[in-house]
Amino acid sequence: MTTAAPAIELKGISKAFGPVQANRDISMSVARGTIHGIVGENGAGKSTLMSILYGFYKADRGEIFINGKPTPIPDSQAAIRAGIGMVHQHFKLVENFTVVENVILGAEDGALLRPSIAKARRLLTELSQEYGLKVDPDAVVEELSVGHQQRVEILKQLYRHADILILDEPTGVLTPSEADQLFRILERLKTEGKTIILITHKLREIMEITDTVSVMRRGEMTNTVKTSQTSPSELAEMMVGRKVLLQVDKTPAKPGDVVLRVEDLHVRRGGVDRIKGVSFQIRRGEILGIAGVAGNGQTELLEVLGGMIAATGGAVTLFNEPIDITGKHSNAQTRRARGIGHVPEDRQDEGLIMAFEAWENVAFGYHKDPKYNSGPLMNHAAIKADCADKMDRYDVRPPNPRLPARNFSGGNQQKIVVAREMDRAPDLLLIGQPTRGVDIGAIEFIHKQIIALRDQGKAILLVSVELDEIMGLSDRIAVMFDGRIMGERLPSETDQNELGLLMAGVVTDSTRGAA
Amino acid sequence: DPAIIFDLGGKFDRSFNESAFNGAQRWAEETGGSYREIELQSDAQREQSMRRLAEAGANPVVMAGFLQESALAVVAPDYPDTTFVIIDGVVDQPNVRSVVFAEHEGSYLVGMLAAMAAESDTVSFVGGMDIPLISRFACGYAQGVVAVNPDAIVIANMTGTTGAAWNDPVRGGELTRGQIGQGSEVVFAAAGGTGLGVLQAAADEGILSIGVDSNQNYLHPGSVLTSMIKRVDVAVYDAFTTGPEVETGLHVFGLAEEGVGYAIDEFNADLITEEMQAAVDAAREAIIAGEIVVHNFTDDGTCPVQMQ
Amino acid sequence: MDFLTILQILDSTVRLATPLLLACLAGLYSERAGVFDIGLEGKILAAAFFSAAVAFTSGSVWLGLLAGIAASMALAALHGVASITFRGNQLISGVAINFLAAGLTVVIAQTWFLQGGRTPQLSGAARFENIVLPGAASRIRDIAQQGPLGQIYSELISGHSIIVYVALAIVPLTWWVLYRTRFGLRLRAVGENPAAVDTAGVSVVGLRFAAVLIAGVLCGIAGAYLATALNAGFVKDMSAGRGFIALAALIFAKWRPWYALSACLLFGFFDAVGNRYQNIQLGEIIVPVQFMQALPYILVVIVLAGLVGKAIPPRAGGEPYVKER
Amino acid sequence: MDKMPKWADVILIPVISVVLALLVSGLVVAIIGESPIRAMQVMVRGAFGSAYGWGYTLYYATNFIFTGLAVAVAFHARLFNIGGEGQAAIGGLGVAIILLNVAWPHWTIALVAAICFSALFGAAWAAIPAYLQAKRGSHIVITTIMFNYIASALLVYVLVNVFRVEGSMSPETARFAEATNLPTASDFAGFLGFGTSAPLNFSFFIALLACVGVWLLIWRTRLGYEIRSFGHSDTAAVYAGINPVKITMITMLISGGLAGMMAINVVMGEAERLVLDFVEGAGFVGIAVALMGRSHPVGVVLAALLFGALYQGGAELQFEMPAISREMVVVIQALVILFTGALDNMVRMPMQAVFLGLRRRREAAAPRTPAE
Ligand SMILES: Nc1ncnc2c1ncn2[C@@H]1O[C@H](COP(=O)(O)OP(=O)(O)OP(=O)(O)O)[C@@H](O)[C@H]1O
Ligand SMILES: Nc1ncnc2c1ncn2[C@@H]1O[C@H](COP(=O)(O)OP(=O)(O)OP(=O)(O)O)[C@@H](O)[C@H]1O
Ligand SMILES: [Mg+2]
Ligand SMILES: [Mg+2]
Repeated sequence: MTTAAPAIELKGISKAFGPVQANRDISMSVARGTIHGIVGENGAGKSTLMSILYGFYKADRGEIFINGKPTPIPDSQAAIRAGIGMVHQHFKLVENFTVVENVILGAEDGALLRPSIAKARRLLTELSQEYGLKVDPDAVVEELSVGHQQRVEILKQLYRHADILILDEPTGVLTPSEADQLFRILERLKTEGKTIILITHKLREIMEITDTVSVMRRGEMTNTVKTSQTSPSELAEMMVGRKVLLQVDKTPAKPGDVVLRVEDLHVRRGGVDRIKGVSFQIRRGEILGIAGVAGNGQTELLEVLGGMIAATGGAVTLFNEPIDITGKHSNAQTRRARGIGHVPEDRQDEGLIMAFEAWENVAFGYHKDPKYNSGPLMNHAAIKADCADKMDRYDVRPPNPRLPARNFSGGNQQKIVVAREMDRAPDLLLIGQPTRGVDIGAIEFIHKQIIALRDQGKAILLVSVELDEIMGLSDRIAVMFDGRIMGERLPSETDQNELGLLMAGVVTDSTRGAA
Repeated sequence: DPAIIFDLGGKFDRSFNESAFNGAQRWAEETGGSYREIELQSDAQREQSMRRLAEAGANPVVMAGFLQESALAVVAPDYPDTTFVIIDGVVDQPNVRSVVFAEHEGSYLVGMLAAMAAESDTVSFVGGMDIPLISRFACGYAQGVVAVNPDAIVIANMTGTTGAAWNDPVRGGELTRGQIGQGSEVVFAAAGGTGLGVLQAAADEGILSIGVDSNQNYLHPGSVLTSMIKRVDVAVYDAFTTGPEVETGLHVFGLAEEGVGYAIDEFNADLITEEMQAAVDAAREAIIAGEIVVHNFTDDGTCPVQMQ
Repeated sequence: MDFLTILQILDSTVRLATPLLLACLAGLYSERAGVFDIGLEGKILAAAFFSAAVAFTSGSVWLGLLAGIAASMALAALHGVASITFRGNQLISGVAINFLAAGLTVVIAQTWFLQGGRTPQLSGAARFENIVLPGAASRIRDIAQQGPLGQIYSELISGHSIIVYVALAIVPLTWWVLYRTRFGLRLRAVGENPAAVDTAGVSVVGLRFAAVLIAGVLCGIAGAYLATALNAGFVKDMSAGRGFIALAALIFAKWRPWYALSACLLFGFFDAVGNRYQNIQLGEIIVPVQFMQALPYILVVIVLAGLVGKAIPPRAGGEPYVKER
Repeated sequence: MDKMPKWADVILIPVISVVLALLVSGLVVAIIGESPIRAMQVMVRGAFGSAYGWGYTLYYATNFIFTGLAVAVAFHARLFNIGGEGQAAIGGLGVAIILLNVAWPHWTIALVAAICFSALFGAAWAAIPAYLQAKRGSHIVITTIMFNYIASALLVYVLVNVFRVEGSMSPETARFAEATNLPTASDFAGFLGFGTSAPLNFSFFIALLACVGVWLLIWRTRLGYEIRSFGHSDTAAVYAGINPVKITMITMLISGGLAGMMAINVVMGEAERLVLDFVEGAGFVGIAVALMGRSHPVGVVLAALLFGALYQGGAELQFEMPAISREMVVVIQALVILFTGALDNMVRMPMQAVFLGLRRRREAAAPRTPAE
């Protein structure tokens, strides 16, 4: 019996970035007309593998077969010729171009634009009717929502007649309903005979849509199974190599006095109103979780409370003492002096100076603290000693204060930030995306630290796009959408569906009640 | 060996520095000797250049250009055994020979030629750096013009206020075009390398021009009326020939000493009629005899003739 | 000020704006592709020297022009290698190129011509002649006799070198290339988001090199114009900051071709006025010539300060493209 | 993990780059038909072969230390100050103003005043570009270049219209009073053979002091910490409560001040009057010096010495080998900037490969770590 050749077959792919072996001897095959999932921890090498398939990186070793034929893919052009299309984790769109311009870029017919544009416009109309991918061809991309931008990416691939579609973490930025729409489109493409590779961290999605799934670990492909024959817990175990308990262990909160009170907060940035009248309060010994799709004002909320940007209106008090949110007389340093700790959403761009050594980073933001200084000069010995101590207690590996921050892995970088901000036991801790890009072991550790701080009677404002994390850690949940709080819920009295609707800005009968 | 320092503009400026260079070359060719030279690139190099030549044992050291004055005033006392010669400038030191020219006298003569060659009443002047020395040229020129044609209008423009003004032909050309727009029919350029632009513009626009320092008649035959020659070459040649014993102190070269004059050769012979030449030669004799006194601008900073 | 004087100044404006315009368009191609180019100045200078040197030696200004373009393109290629291939800092590479040109031109000129770092004067076929359009007068004295329209035609429109007309023609050409061709689309895209171009299967390196080399060609023409049309030979540092003024004009023009034309004409105008007048008397106040000469630079600062509206540069400008993780 | 040890990054790569730059310079000399060996000899002998040579070499080095530090300090905040030229020129104006208008009893007091004024004027000239960068995001590279041109026009104006001595035709100020003249090398180091002609003067020590000051500032003070933080990441700086506007301003003021102090050496120490163009490109050399010295004061001193020698050697070169123009120095300077600043990856990439190879070999030799 002859079986059709697999759409994609990889044999012995290896790839190193300097000292990091990102892919090691990987073999994999995907049958035509199926959806194949790839899961694995951060840094396991998933994106690298797909980038090799798409000709973005060149493999050190290994072969690629497309439809049974050996197909070297030295560059993206070759991948496109082989019928491969890729939707990247970070969209590759020219933001101030129109949709049409983005779609034809690189796939124009002929040296003049006019005919290409006319043709593309026609095809776009057809495609959008066929697949339900509605987008205005003349809209400027930066004015579209992320969901629509992703559609443009998919349209781009369809325009190029891609038979094989690779999607790298496509749902990370989508609302649950947008994700649902995406999956319907993918199902549709599958019935057309297209082959799809889907990378995601959300095991639920794997179970929902894929036919087969591969697990990657530390650059190797450890397992490939039929989705119908596995379960989320089994996948998680394959990913990490041990049984994982994804539940957070915590006792019920015992809220005390009000620590932080925010009233009618407004923030404007880049000419756009980012926060449009937000009010809430947090008590001692309480974690308030802010859920929401990225870009709905959570970032600004953390930054304005942390003193990084100024508010345009409203009032904030800490222990009933007003905070100068106009930014005229205060900045992040004065906030810290008031007892506000801040673990930023982006540790690499904000929380750390990647070129600084660990000890210098331990003083970052606290560098004017008298204990780090003697007279006009900084006391390097004292800072190093403090750093060594923190590294020890927060299990930072390797515990070497002289190592530059960029040489620590993501999880350990995060631990340095957490140690710096939490070790002073701030009255209020602002913490954004505490476990983004962090592996499961470090997640457990950081979650434990957060609970411990709460149990010391401190107030915590947690912002995360991961609903699981919000549900697991928070004592109360507020959902932000378009600069407003859509509603507050107790974790015990809500579910992901309801939160998902709120995150999408939908206020239904069931959600309206409590809002 | 003797040595020479050329000023900004360089030894091939077809004008002042080139004249000095020609003097040095003539000496070298006639005697078979060799000399050292430095072309300045900026105002700040003067002192080091002088010191370097003196340290290397060059003697005499000739400096072309008044801009060297203040540096030489400092350097000369440090090298009492070296003789320095400065052209166009005066430095009061025992080991310095200062050579200056009576440019107003030569300019007077070419001014007369300009007035006679012009059909209308307007002639003009483009100076290099705006300094009293150049005003001396302008004022002498204007006096000569007015001596021929009392109704004449003399337009005068200066190119700039720094050494760079000696080397800005584009600006020279623009100023000339402007003057032509105002009716000028003869333009006298006393502007070093800048003058090349003036002469070019005059040739392009079909008016007459007057060169300066060296004989520039050959640059645009038929367009350059004459050149106000200043025998910088002779000053350099004399210094080189006499050597370190050359007499120090102030030396003035005027018409009488043949230090200044005007040039007639095959390139401009057609432009200058016999009557013109006769008139100018008469004036020359009169000046040497003291019958005509050409006012020297630098004596009192004023000029008897009003220029525009 | 009479009408003819105004025309003369405008005429001079056109002549002085031409090298700025060419350099500005050069910068436009380069920066639209995401490569900052503060080495315009150096490329102009190198082109000026080599065009003058070759025009003098060969007696043909056209050979000179080719040599100038070649020299400028060589420096452009160096900029490309440093900032595209080796992902070096584009600003530093530009600074180095400016110095390299400033030094090399004088060193080579000194070796070839022994005239203190200059080329000999050019004349005849070694220079670009001014083109007199049909029916136009060429001399100011003849022009002065004409009526106003004749004066405009003869003085302002006629009587420039071929490069002036070419430069003016490149403005609409650039607009067309940028907005109407595939190359233009890709060029603009690579300056905004090179990753998008890369994943679309188009070579970022290739596009950027193309842009940088086009800039080289245009700077080459600018330099040749300076040395063989505006002047008659090369002198040290003759570019005199035009490359920087062109950059400022580019910002002023918000990286658009037609705006670039107006910006360059404006700067050319200041240059022309500064050339024509010493101290300018405005009522009681005497504006010193140094102020007039510094005016273009002061204007640049004012432009940069955003007093004439915020200019948003191409987003990927100045950053070497590294495939991200 | 780092691909290369730190010493390789801060010492090996610059040294290789400079060697490459010198090789290419030699090539240029060879191409124009002169002997690079002889040129090298002339330059080395001219720069170091006599007390006279040393006097000039160290004098130029003094200038380059000031301007190099100026660029280096700005680099730490990732600001590219190309305005050293103008800042130094205006610094000279400050020196001239204070020395001409006050009857100073002794050079020591005059020196303190001159330092203050040169730094103040230089800083003031950096202030506007700094403000525009901080507040309006106007590219400091272009604004500082513009300010160089404006400074030179301003200097011409004041020298021609304000300071020119009555009756003199040169655009320069009167000489400063005898009492303000700084001790020269022949005064404090005559025993080493320095003659009265050597322009090396007391400012050299001020330059060395400035190095120590900059080192303390950048690596030991809170301000330096903030400057470096801001230089590495402006978003992180905001997170740490560091005010970008303030840091940009302060850094540029310090940078401009250091550039301005160059005038002490030239205007007060050497010319003893203010002349046109006295900066002579030192502001630009500062860029090469800072790049080569990796923005560290020790590196700056070494690089300044190299460039001082190049300048003095270059002057000799023009003298001894007239076919080679003095501008050869500019060519070498350009190549140093090119190789150390823009093409450093060309050197770094192969070096990284070498070090990676070495490490692989070492790891292969070491016993495998036990399985997890
Ligand atoms: N361009 C690069 N340069 C250096 N190292 C890289 C590069 N890209 C990836 N790596 C390294 O290769 C390894 C694999 O990275 P990759 O991005 O493929 O992981 P991933 O599985 O996609 O992770 P994530 O879930 O975070 O997307 C990581 O250790 C990463 O640090
Ligand atoms: N830009 C970089 N330069 C050098 N090394 C890097 C770089 N990025 C990552 N690494 C190295 O790659 C390795 C993996 O990095 P990554 O951040 O992907 O780790 P991770 O797998 O997420 O680790 P952890 O699970 O501990 O968080 C680390 O050892 C780190 O030292
Ligand atoms: Mg990935
Ligand atoms: Mg005309």
